[in-house]
Amino acid sequence: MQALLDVFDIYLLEAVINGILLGGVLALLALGLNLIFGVIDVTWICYAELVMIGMYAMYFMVQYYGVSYFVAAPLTILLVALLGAALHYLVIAPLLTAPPINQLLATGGVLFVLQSFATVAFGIDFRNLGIRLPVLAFGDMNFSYARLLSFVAALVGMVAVYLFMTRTFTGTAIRAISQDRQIMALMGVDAKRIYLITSALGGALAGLAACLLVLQYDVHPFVGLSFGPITFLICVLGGLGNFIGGFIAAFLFAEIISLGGLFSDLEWGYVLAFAFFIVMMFIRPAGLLARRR
Amino acid sequence: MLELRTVNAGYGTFPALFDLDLDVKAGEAVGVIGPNGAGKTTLMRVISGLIRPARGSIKMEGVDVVATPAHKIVSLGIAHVPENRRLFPQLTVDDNLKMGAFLKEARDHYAERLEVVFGLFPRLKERRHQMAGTMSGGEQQMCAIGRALMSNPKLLLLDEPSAGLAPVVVQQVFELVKRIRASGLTVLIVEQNVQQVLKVVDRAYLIEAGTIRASGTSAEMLASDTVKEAYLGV
Amino acid sequence: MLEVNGLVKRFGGFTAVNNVSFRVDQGEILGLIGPNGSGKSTIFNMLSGTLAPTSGSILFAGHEIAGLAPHRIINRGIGRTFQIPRPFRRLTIFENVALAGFYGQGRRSRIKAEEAAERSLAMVGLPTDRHASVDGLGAAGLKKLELAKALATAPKLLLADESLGGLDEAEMDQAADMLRNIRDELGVTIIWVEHIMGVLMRVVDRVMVLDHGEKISEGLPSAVAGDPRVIEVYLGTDAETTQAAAAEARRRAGG
Amino acid sequence: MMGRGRLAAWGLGLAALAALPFVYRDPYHLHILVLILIWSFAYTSWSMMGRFGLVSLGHGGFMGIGAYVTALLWNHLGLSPWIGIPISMAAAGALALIVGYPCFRFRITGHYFVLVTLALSGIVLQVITATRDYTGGSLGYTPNRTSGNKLLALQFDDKTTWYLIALAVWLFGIVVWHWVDRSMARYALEAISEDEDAAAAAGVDVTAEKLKITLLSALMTALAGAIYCQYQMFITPDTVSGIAVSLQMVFAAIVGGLFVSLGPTVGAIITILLAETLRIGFGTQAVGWDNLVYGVLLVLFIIFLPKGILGSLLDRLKPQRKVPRAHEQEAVQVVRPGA
Repeated sequence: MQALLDVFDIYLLEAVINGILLGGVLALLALGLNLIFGVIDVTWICYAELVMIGMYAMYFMVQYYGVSYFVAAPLTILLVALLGAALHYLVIAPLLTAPPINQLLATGGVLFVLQSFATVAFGIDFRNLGIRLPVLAFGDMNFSYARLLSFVAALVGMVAVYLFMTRTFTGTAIRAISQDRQIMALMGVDAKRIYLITSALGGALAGLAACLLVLQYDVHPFVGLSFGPITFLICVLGGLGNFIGGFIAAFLFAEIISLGGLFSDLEWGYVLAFAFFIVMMFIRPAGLLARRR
Repeated sequence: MLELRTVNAGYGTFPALFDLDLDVKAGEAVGVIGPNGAGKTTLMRVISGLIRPARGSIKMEGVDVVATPAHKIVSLGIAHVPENRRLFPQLTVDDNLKMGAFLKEARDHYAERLEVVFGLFPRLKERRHQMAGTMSGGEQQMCAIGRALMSNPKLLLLDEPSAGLAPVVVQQVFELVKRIRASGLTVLIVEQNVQQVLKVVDRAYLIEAGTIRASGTSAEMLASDTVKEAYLGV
Repeated sequence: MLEVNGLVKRFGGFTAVNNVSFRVDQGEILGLIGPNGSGKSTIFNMLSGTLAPTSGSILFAGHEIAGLAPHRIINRGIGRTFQIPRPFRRLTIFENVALAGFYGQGRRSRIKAEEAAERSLAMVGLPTDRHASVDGLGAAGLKKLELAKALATAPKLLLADESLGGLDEAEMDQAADMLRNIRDELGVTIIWVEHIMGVLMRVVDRVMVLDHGEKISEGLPSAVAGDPRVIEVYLGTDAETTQAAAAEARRRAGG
Repeated sequence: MMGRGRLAAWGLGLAALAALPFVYRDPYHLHILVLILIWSFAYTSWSMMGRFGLVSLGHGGFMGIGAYVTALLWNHLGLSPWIGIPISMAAAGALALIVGYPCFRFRITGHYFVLVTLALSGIVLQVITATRDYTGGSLGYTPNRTSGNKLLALQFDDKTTWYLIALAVWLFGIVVWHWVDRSMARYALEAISEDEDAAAAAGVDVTAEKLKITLLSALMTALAGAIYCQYQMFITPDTVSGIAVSLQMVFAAIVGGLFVSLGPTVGAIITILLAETLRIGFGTQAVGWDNLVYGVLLVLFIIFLPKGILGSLLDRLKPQRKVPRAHEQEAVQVVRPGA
């Protein structure tokens, strides 16, 4: 009996820690979405699909052309950043004066395009890098290096964004524009340029997430569907555009998914997370960190 | 320096300014007074490009302001301190000032300008790492003016600097305006607080329901019945 | 008919309305004035249910209505207009008003709603043509539409928010007459927020002045215009000139 | 509202449509027609709320529930679809209310609403996949063939029967659309979609009105899912649920035109014919190509033709009606003076 309890506790602890590790990547994704929403006031429904394209880029560079992982990663980040900028330039910019819903739906169209592009170009097979990182045994618990590495890299990525946002004029403008869009012109800021930079930055974050997720998951055209919805829930719960709220919500959801997955399949973890989300909407309708009126 | 001719402007189908003429000469301090909703704030917004006039011309030192993209108007030397200060509440004082120096030219002289602003408002230097939204109303007004001065403007537009402030602070704010005047800057100031503003400006316009009702030197305006009527309706 | 006691509204740490009490009697037109940010709109929003008060009570016809949802308050007989007209552009003028007649009166009848719409449109002088589009209306027309919408809800109390903004002088007088007609002919009690003092002072029975969320003066228009505290709020804080202006205002009001 | 001439045109058109399978019996073409009718009904159901700015991406979820609950009840409990369909509709309706109530009550609109509903259809997909022991997961699911009463099992081998059923269901959708269009509820919902505060100030119970139309739309969408399942006798999570299906609904409704009753039908005709053409044109390689074209078209439509093909066409035909719709209104930034 005692032995059983011990084992259970160990698994629980392992799940908790895995949850934290998962939270890092989710927080990265939430940060990218929040950044774009906060600045441009538009949500990229196809955000997870940008990640998927990034994962394919990694797969082909590393697996097909034999490029080193650490060379491929920055190239992928750059590629997805360009993709983000292109998305803004081609789809969002022409719709800037249109109702926000139209912008949102247009990115839904892009989701279709990216998914089917991947299907056409790469087929529906599941592919992986073929890199099998060792597993770290700690007591009776096992953690994959892939997850640890992802967690650390995600943190580094977020710190880099933080430094950019606080140290540079452009970064300061990005933070300012989400607080008061209307007076930016008085500061001499060309909002359109900031939008483009932010889109590239959001894309870069998706690119970084792609480099990390490809270590843990197989890539296929619909892989975005397995973490896209959860990212949206995180952002809504944390308050769209609220970086800190998104950060906290990411870890909250990661724990729920990880612990839910402990007792059943991972999918049930998602269901649990959604149920939790609905309950939270009743308790804190304006988002996790919002002050109650 | 600044010249407005038959300016008409509004919000959507909602007109706020009718055929408005206004001049500001270099070195002057000009006041615009008038009751709430008269169109004073609209006037400021039209000059700084936040809204575009439906008709009429605006020239800054001969340059066509209407044809200049909104974000480039600052580089013509016009800095606008908006109504209600409109600081970025969740940025520090430093970051707010940094935004004021976003322009390429200003960025190059960032350190110098910071010195100038801190020289004018030593209090800001003490508070430089504080979130702008957490400061008192008077300090926020200092920060808003400081932010506008960071771009090294020739013309400062002040929109209701005393609005929402306690009477003691209002006195301080007008002291600030005097200090700015003394530094040689041209100022166009919109105010409801007629008595106070007429003490710091050379000339003033009375604007009511979107049109100029009267104009004259401060002394003339102080004595004017039209002004009192516009405010009290008796 | 309306009795407000100790009304308070805080947003975070900011107190927008601080302990305001007042009453409005049947058939009265009460003017509500004060500088920008003095809390006029916040009071309106609480009376109409758009905002829930932090504390305090609002008794309407003897019933507590503080914190009720807007549609319930409308159904009890408090109609409102908005400062900036908020027409529904995807509906015709007639549909705009019929909508208010249908949902605003509590009893749901399409026929009655359409009758109410015709009456209200006629009252404010807008065409009762069923296909006329909102887009053809200018500033004055939109203001009238606001008023017609509010009237179609068959209000006992009308909250009129700056009915004069954006109008020229002739239109202002017309709008003021209209408000008075609504009171005289329909017996509707009115609370009127306005910036254009000249017109307001001529029409209202009583004035209440707000500053920084507090009531600073209340009474007959002539008395309020002479109140030194009101003059201070409107003209500035210089003591000597304030006194002079007050004396001047009293003299004029008396004469 | 409806002129005598238009009524006659509708009557004539319907009679022709009903007579069609007795004159023309090509099974493949009838199959395409049935698909078009069922999907038209689904798209019409979506547009009932979509036209009022309530852009839901959760309808894939409702459709999936309609299809899977009906089939599961039949296979596991032997419950006839005649009972199973109402139950599945009730389930979808309940879910719509559970998600809709907090959204509407707490003013979750625009982006937030889209994202929440998007997550909803994502989660329904996950659940269908997760319960693979019952639903067959992503491999798909087949209702058991009946050996007894076909009417009771709602299973017919005959395409003509299905065509008539689909036609009736489609017509039902169009009738409901017109019924809403002519009701006071339309005024209220148009008003809500423009300005919730002003609508409330006109006495509209915003939350209740939104919930009503959401419930109606979800119930109809679940019905579409169930009918689709009974007709195809094979469903997979990807074809009846999930984000892709939700987006497909939005796309078709937009392509056809959101604001006219036949818009979603036109959208269904265009999208299904396009998909079939591409499928035949590319053969087995078609996988993905049709969606690729869909996606590109969707983006182009939103940018250049936000009123859809039918909507724009009708606009051109009768230029006197120039009431701008929300999706084409210029976003005028209303800066309130003195606020």
